[in-house]
Amino acid sequence: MSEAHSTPLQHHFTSLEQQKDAATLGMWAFLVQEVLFFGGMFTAYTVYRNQHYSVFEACSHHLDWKLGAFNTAVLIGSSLTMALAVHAAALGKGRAAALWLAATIGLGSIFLGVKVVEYHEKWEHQLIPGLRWGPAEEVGPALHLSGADVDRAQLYFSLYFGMTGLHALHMIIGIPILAWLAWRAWAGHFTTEYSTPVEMTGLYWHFVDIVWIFLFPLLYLIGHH
Amino acid sequence: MSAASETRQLPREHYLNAEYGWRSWLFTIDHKRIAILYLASITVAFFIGGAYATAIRLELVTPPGDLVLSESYNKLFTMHGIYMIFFFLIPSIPATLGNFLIPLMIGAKDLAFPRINLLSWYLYVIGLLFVLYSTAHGGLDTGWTFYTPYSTQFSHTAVNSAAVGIFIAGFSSILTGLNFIVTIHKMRAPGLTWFRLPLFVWAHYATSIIQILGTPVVAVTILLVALERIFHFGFFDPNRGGDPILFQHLFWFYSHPAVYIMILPSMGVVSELVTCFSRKKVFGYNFIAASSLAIAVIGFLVWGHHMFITGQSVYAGMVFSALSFLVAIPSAIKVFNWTATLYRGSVSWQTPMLYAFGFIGLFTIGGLTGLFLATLGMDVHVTDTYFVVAHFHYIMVGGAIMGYLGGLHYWWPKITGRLYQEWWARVSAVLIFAGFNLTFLPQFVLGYLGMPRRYHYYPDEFQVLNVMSSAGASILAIGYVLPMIYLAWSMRYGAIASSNPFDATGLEWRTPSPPPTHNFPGTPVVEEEVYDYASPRKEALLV
Amino acid sequence: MWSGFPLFPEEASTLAAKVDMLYLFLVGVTLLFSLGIAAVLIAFAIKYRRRSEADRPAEIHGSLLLELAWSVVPFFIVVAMFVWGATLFFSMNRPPDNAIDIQVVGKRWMWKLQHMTGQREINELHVPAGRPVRLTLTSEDVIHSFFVPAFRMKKDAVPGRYNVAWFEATRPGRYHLFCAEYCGTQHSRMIGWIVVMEPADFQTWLQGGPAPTSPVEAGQKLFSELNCATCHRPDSQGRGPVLDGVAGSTVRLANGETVTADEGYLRESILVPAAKVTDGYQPIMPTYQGQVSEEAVLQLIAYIQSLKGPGGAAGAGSK
Amino acid sequence: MSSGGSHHVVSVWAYLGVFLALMAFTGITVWAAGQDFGVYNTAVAVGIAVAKATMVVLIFMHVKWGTKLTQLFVVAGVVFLLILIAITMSDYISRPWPIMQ
Ligand code: HEA
Ligand code: HEA
Ligand code: HEC
Ligand code: CUA
Ligand SMILES: [Cu+2]
Repeated sequence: MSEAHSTPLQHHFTSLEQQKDAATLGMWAFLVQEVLFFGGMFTAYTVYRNQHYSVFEACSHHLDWKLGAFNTAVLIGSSLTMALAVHAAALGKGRAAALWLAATIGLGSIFLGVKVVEYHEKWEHQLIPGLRWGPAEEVGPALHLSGADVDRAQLYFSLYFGMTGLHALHMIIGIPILAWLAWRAWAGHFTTEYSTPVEMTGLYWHFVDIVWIFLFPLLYLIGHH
Repeated sequence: MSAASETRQLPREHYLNAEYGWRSWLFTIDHKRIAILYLASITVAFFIGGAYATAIRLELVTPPGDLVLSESYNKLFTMHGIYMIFFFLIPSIPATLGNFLIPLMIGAKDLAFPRINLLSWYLYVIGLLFVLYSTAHGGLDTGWTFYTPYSTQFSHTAVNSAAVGIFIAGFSSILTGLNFIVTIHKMRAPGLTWFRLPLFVWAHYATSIIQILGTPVVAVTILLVALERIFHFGFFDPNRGGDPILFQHLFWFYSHPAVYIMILPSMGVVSELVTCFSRKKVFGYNFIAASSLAIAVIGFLVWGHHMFITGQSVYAGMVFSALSFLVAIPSAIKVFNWTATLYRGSVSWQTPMLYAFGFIGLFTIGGLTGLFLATLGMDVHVTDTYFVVAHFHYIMVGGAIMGYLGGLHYWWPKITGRLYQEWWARVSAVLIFAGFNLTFLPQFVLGYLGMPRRYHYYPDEFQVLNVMSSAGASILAIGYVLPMIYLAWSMRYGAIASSNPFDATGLEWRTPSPPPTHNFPGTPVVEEEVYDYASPRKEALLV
Repeated sequence: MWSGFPLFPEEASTLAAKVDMLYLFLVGVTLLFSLGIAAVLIAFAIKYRRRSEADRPAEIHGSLLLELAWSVVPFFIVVAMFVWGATLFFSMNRPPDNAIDIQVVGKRWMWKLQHMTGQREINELHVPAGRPVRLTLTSEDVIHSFFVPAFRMKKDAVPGRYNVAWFEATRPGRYHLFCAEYCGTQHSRMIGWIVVMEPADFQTWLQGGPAPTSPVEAGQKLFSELNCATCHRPDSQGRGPVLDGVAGSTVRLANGETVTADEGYLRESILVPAAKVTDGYQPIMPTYQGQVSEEAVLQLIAYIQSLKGPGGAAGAGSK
Repeated sequence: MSSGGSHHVVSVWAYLGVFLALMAFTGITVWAAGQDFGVYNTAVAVGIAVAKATMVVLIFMHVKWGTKLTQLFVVAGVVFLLILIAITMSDYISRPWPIMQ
């Protein structure tokens, strides 16, 4: 909700303080909206996981939890670098902030790279519902499922792609914003009085991290591993 | 109104003449101009929706489907519902009157995020364009409710583009709500405490809560439908173990609260009207304010009352029914307080007040028939019949639109700086009221007799009532076209309005009509209590 | 077309009159409040109309007592509505035990109905007066809704699951059957008739026509055609559990949970056996999804339900 | 007084601490997936995720030092999400229940 402006104080606010409060509140309202946005999918997930637990378990075993755990670590790392970027920006250390932002971008990209590898694997194994779903004779044994459960596996993978896809989309939107902020930070736009954009983007990035914190156990670690 | 208005002059500079040219409109970040942009676009949507309604009522004059094919009829009511709900009624009051007035009422120069305000209008327009594109490709036939698996697997109409359009328009609504919440929290003028806020602002605050908490869920649900259609993902496919009823849960989690998005702002308008035209402080201010919040919150717990006969668990049905009754109480509180406000007042019968009367009466009927539907054993018979159609038109057309028109008339002098012609305005208000009742009262009877909704053909015995309804609809149509004409006429030829033509309280009446771009000369300081009608009016803040 | 000016549809089921009573109560409350509010509104508007531009009415802030009164009174009224409505709703959802069973399959755009005695009907259903009728509804494609206004009865037919509804017709006659849930192009043509007959006439009707196969018989035939019996043998020597007496019993599953073997469970056991594996057995039963139609599933279920266990309904599965 | 805790500069060590705790918890989730807690498997997994999310919200996102209003927003978001999930699930859970009387 950060409004780009060359002079930080916009005409309709009476003080930078008020402007920053408004931005923070706006960002939080936006995040609340995001919670419910992902919430729709989490609800579908909860319902179906309960109805078709064994199918979900079998499908979950097909995912590579090591990649998932690695990505979780990467994303947590990026959250740390993001927090440090906000910290640096708030102290007016533009260069440091820029570097931390760059690190965040780097970690975010690694995460997305791993996701590409995983998606590719699904493509190879024909595990993309609708788009590229293999014949039951192949998919069934691969997932250790038989009969109509193979069809139900599509439910799991629809949710898998829906949820991780939406999550990845949020990161893809976040990274260019981070890049732009890094540039601004480097150029010295942020001061001890005014570093709201970095702080707001930080909130967004941490939120994306939180979504993944839930997705990892819910998708990769169902049942006994 | 008086002789004074002939000699009166518009302020030399105001938001309308501050800049000229299309750029000054399309790139404006002035909330008042954005409100005008919205006003124009929702009017278009309303008349498109109305054209569909006209076609529906024409078709239903005779029992056999002799005017259009069944395929087309199904598209008629779907497009009617989509334009009316998503592109007219949901943005109607918040995006026009709310946008225009909230900063004025709280003594701010603008909304907290002016650019996001403009963005929200663009999202609305892009959403609308997608739906128009879908219309150009024949439209869609899923009903505005998009029930699966029909919408995902069986409909071969232009569903995808409309789904994308609604998805985008949803974010327009979310951003409006977000903007209002932050504005109301952070931009109030000094001295303007929460309990000095006009009830219009309270109502919008409650509305915004719903917009932020509810809309994202319908957005993602529509997205799932689109993914299922486009990529053949299977979220609700019974052949893959999916549950079509889950779709309904997700859809109504938003769409029930959404009905309060449509009615709460209208209630806010009526609160303003009733107090101003009784020239008396509104009765039970705290209760009206709190009931808005109560409606917004409890409204989230009742969605399952749309699903009593789907095979939803009877126990869940019971809980949803009980909670639906609970949400009626705050609505009742409002109605009673409005009525009590008139007691010992000085009641003026000017046009906006006529609309407020209409609202109170018709909303009461609409709301009470909502209780029929919330009553488990009753709903089984009347669900999916014209009884439901009558219920929601009573609330949305009889209630919400009456409030919208009342508000539009009330603040019209503020928005344009000119007065409309009172005689024509009253005639239209009466026409609308009469036409409305003739259109929709017979539908309650039809519904109880068992005529299902979304029916192209119907048995002969239902014809009389259908003809009555269609006759009423034509009166209603005239009633809606008239304000278009005289309001447009007044923009050029109407008498010039003073800054406070209705002798009302509130900050918006203390700035010139039309207001200057930055609303107030400085930041106003509020010392008086809200709706202080007993004291002499404060004079205008001079620019 | 003009046949009087009815305000009520015919009352032709045991529940119709009860629904109408509730309706009248609700109409009464509605009239009371809407006319009452309108009257007060108009009276105030006239009595206190503005007589001069200089009118300055005195301020009245509100009254806690009034606020309480008009919250509490409506509250008690809605409690009454709720209790009455919920009671009626429960009886609508609890079919009597002696009900005749009818299987209903909705398919765009017709109703396929089958009696337990085998007669099949399309868009027309013959039932006797004075006997409760229990409907088991499902759909082959989209959601439909089985609506008989004269019975005040309506229930959705949802693909992939069974819903249950019932009615008891009281008066012989022909009554509208509508599809009330929008289901596509011909939704308004998915209509038919319920023909209520005197019990004796109904018996004659049942006897008429070629001797049909009942769902149980059809199910039995399918059971042998599909070779179910290779595994499900009555002597507990097969690879699958004995099915005698399974229906309605409580089944222990391999994952430790227990389920009631209702229609939904039996259907799932046939279409997706691996979903709920019976305790003590391997998940070797093949799936029959796509191989049997919705009607065939209903017939298989009817057959399984007809298999009485030793002494009524023994705890099945876990041998 | 202002929201977002801009005036409260959190020490870098707090961030590092949270980071390490998050990593540890990630390890614990993976470990827990290998254990069998019976019916509590899901509860354990979700519980750990909630703990992690709480740390992120409180420290990384400064809600601990934020205004009451910010905290209210966070709680509202979570509560309404729970309403959505819980009431929907209540339908599914109670569907097989026998009908009273
Ligand atoms: C603005 C829109 C709006 C509003 C405000 C409402 C308000 C209410 N609605 Fe309505 N409703 C719709 C729009 C709206 N509805 C739409 C569009 C549909 C159909 C959707 C579709 O399927 O296409 C629908 C459908 C609908 C159904 C589902 C019907 C079905 O499909 O089977 C139900 C069931 O409970 C219901 C109930 C209610 C209730 C209890 C209220 C309550 O909030 C009403 C409260 C108000 C009052 C009660 C009146 C004021 C009170 C008094 C004057 C005092 C006296 C009071 C008492 C004695 C209690 N509505
Ligand atoms: C804000 C919401 C809103 C509004 C304002 C209206 C307004 C009207 N609606 Fe609306 N209606 C819905 C929301 C709304 N409706 C919804 C959600 C549905 C359910 C859809 C579904 O089932 O999916 C529905 C369904 C619906 C049906 C049921 C269709 C069916 O189930 O088969 C009917 C039937 O009479 C109807 C009639 C009307 C009429 C006569 C008006 C009148 O008030 C309209 C009056 C306005 C005008 C008439 C405009 C005047 C303009 C002109 C006259 C210019 C016309 C130009 C040309 C003809 C070229 N509507
Ligand atoms: C290859 C052997 C095999 C065939 C053929 C077979 N079944 Fe089964 N069936 C089983 C086994 C093993 C089980 C128990 C494990 C399970 O629940 O999946 C079972 C379970 C069932 C159950 C659940 C019973 C309970 O106690 O819970 C039903 C009902 C059933 N089968 C019906 C059928 C029908 C109807 C057919 C034919 C259309 C059929 N079966 C064909 C092996 C078979
Ligand atoms: Cu079948 Cu409507
Ligand atoms: Cu509702």
